[in-house]
Amino acid sequence: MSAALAYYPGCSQTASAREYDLSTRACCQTLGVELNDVPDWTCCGSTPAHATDHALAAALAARNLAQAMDTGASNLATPCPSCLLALRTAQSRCENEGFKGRVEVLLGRPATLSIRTRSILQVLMEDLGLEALAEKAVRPLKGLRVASYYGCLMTRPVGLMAFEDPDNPTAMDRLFLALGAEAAPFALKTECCGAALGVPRKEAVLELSGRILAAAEESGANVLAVACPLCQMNLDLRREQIEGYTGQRSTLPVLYFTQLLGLALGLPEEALGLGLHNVGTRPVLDILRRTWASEDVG
Amino acid sequence: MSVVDGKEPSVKELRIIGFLCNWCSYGGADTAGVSRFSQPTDLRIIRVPCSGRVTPLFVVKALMSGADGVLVSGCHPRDCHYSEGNLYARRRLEVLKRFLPTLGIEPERFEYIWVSASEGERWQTSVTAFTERIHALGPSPAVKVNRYDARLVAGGL
Amino acid sequence: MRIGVFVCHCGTNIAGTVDCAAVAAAAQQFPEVVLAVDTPYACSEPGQRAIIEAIEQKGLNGVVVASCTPRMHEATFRRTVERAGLNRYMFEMANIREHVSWVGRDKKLNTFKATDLVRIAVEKLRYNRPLTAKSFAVNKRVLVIGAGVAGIQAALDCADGGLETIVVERTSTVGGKMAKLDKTFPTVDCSVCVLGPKMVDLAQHRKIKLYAMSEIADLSGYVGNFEVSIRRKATYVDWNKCTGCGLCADKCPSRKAPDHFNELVGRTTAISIPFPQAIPKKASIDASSCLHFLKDRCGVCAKVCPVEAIDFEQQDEVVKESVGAVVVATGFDLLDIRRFGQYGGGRFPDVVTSLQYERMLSASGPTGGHLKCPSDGREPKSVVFISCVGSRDRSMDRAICSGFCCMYTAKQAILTKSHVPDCETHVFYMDIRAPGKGYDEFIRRAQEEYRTNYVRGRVSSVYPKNGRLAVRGADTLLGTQTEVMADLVVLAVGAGAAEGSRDLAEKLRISYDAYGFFMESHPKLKPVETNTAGVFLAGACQGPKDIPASVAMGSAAAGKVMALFSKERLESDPQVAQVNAVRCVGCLKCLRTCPFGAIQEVQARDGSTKAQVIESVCQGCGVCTVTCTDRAIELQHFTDNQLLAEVNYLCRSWMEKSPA
Amino acid sequence: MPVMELSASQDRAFFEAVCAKSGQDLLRCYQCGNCTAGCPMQPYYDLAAHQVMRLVQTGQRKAALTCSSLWLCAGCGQCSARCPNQLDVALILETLRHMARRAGYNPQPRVAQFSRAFLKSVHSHGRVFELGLLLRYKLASGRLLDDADLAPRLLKVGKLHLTPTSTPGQAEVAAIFRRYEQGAGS
Ligand SMILES: Cc1cc2nc3c(=O)[nH]c(=O)nc-3n(C[C@H](O)[C@H](O)[C@H](O)COP(=O)(O)OP(=O)(O)OC[C@H]3O[C@@H](n4cnc5c(N)ncnc54)[C@H](O)[C@@H]3O)c2cc1C
Ligand SMILES: Cc1cc2nc3c(=O)[nH]c(=O)nc-3n(C[C@H](O)[C@H](O)[C@H](O)COP(=O)(O)OP(=O)(O)OC[C@H]3O[C@@H](n4cnc5c(N)ncnc54)[C@H](O)[C@@H]3O)c2cc1C
Ligand code: SF4
Ligand code: SF4
Ligand code: SF4
Ligand code: SF4
Ligand code: SF4
Ligand code: SF4
Ligand code: SF4
Ligand code: SF4
Repeated sequence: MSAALAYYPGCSQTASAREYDLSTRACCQTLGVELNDVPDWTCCGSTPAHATDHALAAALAARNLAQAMDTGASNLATPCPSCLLALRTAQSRCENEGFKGRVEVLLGRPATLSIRTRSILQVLMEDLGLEALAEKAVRPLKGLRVASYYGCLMTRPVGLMAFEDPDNPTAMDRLFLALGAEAAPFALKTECCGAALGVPRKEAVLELSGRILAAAEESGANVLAVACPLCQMNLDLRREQIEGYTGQRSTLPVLYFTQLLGLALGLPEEALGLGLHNVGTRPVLDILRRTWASEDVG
Repeated sequence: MSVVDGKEPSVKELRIIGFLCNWCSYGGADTAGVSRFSQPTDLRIIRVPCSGRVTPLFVVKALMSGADGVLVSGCHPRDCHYSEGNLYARRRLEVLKRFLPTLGIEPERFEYIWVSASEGERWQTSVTAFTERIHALGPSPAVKVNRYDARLVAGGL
Repeated sequence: MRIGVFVCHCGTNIAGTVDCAAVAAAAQQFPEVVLAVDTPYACSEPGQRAIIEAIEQKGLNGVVVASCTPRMHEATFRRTVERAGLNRYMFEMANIREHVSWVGRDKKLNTFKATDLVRIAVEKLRYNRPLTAKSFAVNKRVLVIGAGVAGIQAALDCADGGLETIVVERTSTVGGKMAKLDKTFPTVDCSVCVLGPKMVDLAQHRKIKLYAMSEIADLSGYVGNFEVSIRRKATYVDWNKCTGCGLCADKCPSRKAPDHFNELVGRTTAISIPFPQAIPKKASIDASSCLHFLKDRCGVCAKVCPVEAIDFEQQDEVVKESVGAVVVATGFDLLDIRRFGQYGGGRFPDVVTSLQYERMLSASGPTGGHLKCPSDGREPKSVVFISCVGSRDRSMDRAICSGFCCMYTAKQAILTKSHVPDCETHVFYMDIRAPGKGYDEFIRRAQEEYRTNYVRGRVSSVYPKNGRLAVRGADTLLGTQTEVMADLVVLAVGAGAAEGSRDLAEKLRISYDAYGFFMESHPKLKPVETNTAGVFLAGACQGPKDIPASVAMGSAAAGKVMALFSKERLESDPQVAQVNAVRCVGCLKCLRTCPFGAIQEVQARDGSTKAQVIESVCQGCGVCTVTCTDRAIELQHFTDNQLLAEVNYLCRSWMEKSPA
Repeated sequence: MPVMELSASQDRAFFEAVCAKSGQDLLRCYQCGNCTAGCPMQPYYDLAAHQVMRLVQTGQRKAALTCSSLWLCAGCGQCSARCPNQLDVALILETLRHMARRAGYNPQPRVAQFSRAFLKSVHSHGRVFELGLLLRYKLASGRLLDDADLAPRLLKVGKLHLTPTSTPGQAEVAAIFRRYEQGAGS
């Protein structure tokens, strides 16, 4: 793996999802995937922009695509599915010349958006592949039973994202299996957690996220893996709120898939931001340490 | 004077001839009719037993004599009523298509398609697309006369 | 020539968007036209009488009717002109309904177009020549392909009518889907009890020859004289010897073979007889599960068989039969349940297809008629039925209604209660289609008497929850989401064409629709005929239909065959190719191209080679005509001159200069 | 519910406008309810997704545009993925939301306030400044105590910046907003 990737972190990754950014960068470095930050990147507009006006949303996203293309990159990756959706929606809508014209007026410059956009998960699965990833893993994730939660936007809209079976995606499950963990039969892989409505309509998010946590617990998982900063925020940061609302206690740690991958790659906890969670990640580390001690690795 | 009320039709038609096999495409055009799938009116259908009956000469003759477009439609490749007539047709008409430019005919004025008897919708879209294509090309350079008047004369009106 | 033109209004069907009187007026001016009139309904009795009278009074010797598609009424009008003493080929039709009035919106343009179509019909007619049909002998044997209830009915009716009947069935037993059903709507009587006697009749009828485990390898010939090759698949059991005692299956150590008869619910032995009432009741070996074939050991069946029927060396065999007509009755298959990921199809063992459920309900099925969840064998206390799975669903490219699932779902809900009285039953549905006699009453019984909870709305997903299945749907009547806990979920999976239908259609030279169902000749008036003379359809192979309709269609097809065979000789279509021996140079290109082998090489009196068409074999495709560079072989009624006359007119009509 | 006077209230132009703007042929909807069945936000809706589709079909402009569901939709796309008629239900709802905003209907002020606060934050800083966004939203909505429990947790692990990060791209983003507000590109 050598081809350089334009990297679009997205706003959350500089703040509430810092550990996603940290672990992504750390994993990619170890795996030899070179990430070049999109120069001067700005917000993709996210749901609020899209919900307000399509041209405005597309212009905010397009600016970043243009910035990336100015560097000559032909591939872009972002860890955040919501950012990816915003970028792809802009690309797809701009295939309509009339719409593209409107976007260019807002943008104040031509919008060439032909760069290939993917999620970090997709890049790792497609460009490296399971075998190569497993080969680079120095410490097995044995003992972990992972419920992989993909959230709603990783596979939907089906036509636009074109990633995995929208009812039963398996990319993360296959990854963790390859890294030595067990994949828990988790039923709500692509159910929505309430996304950005967490602030204005909290009760909805608490109910939905509560249901996801309950299903993960029922699957016998000892860790819940996510690939989206919003999902993580709702399931981890709002844990006490969920408990207060639903009355169920849960100590299930919620980790980004890149954090688990990083552990398998032998990266230190701090490099992966494992201390930045609201719900303690210690149980995961304890299980792994036991495994590694018995297998004499790590 | 026109056949209806002395005025010219509202839309200028171009002259398009369709050769349709009796079993599939003619039936497909019937199905489109039964389903009331509206279509441009330019195309005139000549019924043939099989697309394999269509001599390339017919197509050339039509285009040289001023037809603006010719469409041949037969059964799908493995669904020929005569087992393989449409395969012969395809081979011959492919050759013909490549040969048209040497006769000074734009090859886009000729097309060969497959429509089965159940595919009324496909017939509708095919006719519409082909007619639009011919309109985009404009009248055939082979004839330069006032088409409507000429037809009325020929029709004895 | 003296040509008469009749322009039909078809009520307002044509006259609504075509000025028929103007078309007739224009036609009056066409060359050799002596009479042109418009008529309200050309095909009606007065309409036909007017044509006959005109022929007689005006001395017409050619007729053009401008009306509907010739695929509808060409035969009608040919008979009409024949009654007035004309040769039936001195007639042409202009299709101004399907190709004009029903598809064009602009009345002026339609009228122009109709006029043109009448004109080209006249142009062609001017080159028509009287043709006379030759007659040939009919082979009064019939082939029935597929032995579900429709095929069985067709075969029994034909055989009772005295015809030699050949039945070819792909599986090792006749009976089709009906043999797998537990009970049938709307009477809820035992399916095999009704079907069984018919299956036995089929086996014992002295006029019927049954080939089970067989398929059509090839069909050639034409109506009245088909040649069919039948591939008999190896069963590794000599069926002439096998008595169906079942000893072999009892002793066979390989007990994990897929049980196709039971829709893969449960397993069977490598050598087996599909079910107790199977016809023929003969054992066959599934080579993919048999230890002899897999590991070259065992051979237990051969040792225990009292009549030494086991033959591991058996090979597929091709036999030939000659018949005069074919009835296709190959039925349907359900879609693959794995396509329904949102319902966990293929992933969750307790999500089953409707047909699997029939087997689970059946006393002769894999569970002995006890309802059990496949996952752990517990008795279900809540069964959820989901309708329209893979039907009426454009996102799956399947816009069709499968026709019978509403009814069998109600039946299965009723049967569920009679198996487990305290079991809850829920049906998620969009609409209920129950138009048959006693059908809607049946649905009401399922709801009122059997307390089935019908929820109007589709199901979005099925997922495991607390060891059961949660079914999340909508109740659109309430405008809410509805979640039901189920032990068993039954999918009313849509019906598709039987596997291999497209291949079979190509062998038989019949058409199929977008879903693979065979095309009837006319949706209303020729529902059992196909466009290939002598090939008829029966049952669900033409489109999903229930048992009464399948049986009716089986009888209808048999009736059609008998009507066809009621004549000693059939008339051949004279629209065949003909060689002009003077022009023919004997290159034999035509012989090599003819798809039907209808051209033979003959020696002319001067010793030169000539081509000659075997009229009874020629199908009239005209492929040879195009091949012949010497224009020596011509397809009658579609000659170069006739087609060119049409082309020429269409071109000439706008080559001519306007008067000023 | 009062009688729906179809001949009086059916607004065909509204129906056509929704179809045109969303690029979806709403006549395809046969009210199967699959969009509703899978919708995670359905419990919070005043009208189920399929009912909104029906209102559009019958040209009930006001009822469709004043409904809260438009604002509560999380945009998860489940409805669109499930629709057997391949209607992009989420896009139709979004189209209606745009129309409702233009018509001045705002039955869920908090959602709109959050959206505005979010975009304001992007406008001012080029990127989302989470603390500023929350404060702005709280002031606008008057919900001062919402999520007050989260901030200390975020701050403790350095996930909430106290000052916005400045990016040079901000100027260009602000220009996009300026042009948008001036009505360019519409
Ligand atoms: C779950 C379920 C329950 C039902 N319950 C009822 C009910 O209660 N009442 C009712 O009226 N209807 C019911 N039906 C419908 C009923 O099954 C059909 O109406 C009936 O089976 C149609 O009969 P058929 O002979 O046309 O087709 P099939 O029963 O499908 O028979 C076709 C036969 O042709 C054979 N075949 C297929 N292809 C070939 C080939 N290429 N060569 C040779 N042979 C071939 C097959 O092996 C089969 O034996 C039910 C259907 C289902 C799915
Ligand atoms: C409004 C309407 C619209 C329809 N549209 C369609 C459609 O678009 N497509 C479609 O497929 N079907 C349609 N149908 C159904 C269609 O009419 C029937 O399927 C069809 O008419 C049935 O034909 P039949 O010969 O069985 O009965 P009928 O058409 O009723 O013919 C029975 C004949 O028997 C005669 N008769 C009755 N009693 C006696 C007696 N004791 N002695 C002697 N003669 C007797 C009657 O006078 C009549 O001529 C429609 C029906 C209705 C009511
Ligand atoms: S001949 Fe054809 S067009 Fe005329 S009335 Fe009969 S059905 Fe209608
Ligand atoms: S093969 Fe032999 S043992 Fe088996 S059923 Fe036939 S006769 Fe009986
Ligand atoms: S040889 Fe095969 S079929 Fe016979 S008993 Fe052994 S496993 Fe069964
Ligand atoms: S018969 Fe009923 S369940 Fe089957 S497809 Fe039609 S409407 Fe759906
Ligand atoms: S192709 Fe023509 S010339 Fe040659 S053998 Fe046939 S009929 Fe005669
Ligand atoms: S028309 Fe010619 S090619 Fe066709 S079947 Fe007859 S002889 Fe053969
Ligand atoms: S996109 Fe909106 S309406 Fe559709 S399922 Fe998701 S939340 Fe519900
Ligand atoms: S899923 Fe589609 S067809 Fe069904 S109610 Fe919703 S929009 Fe209508």
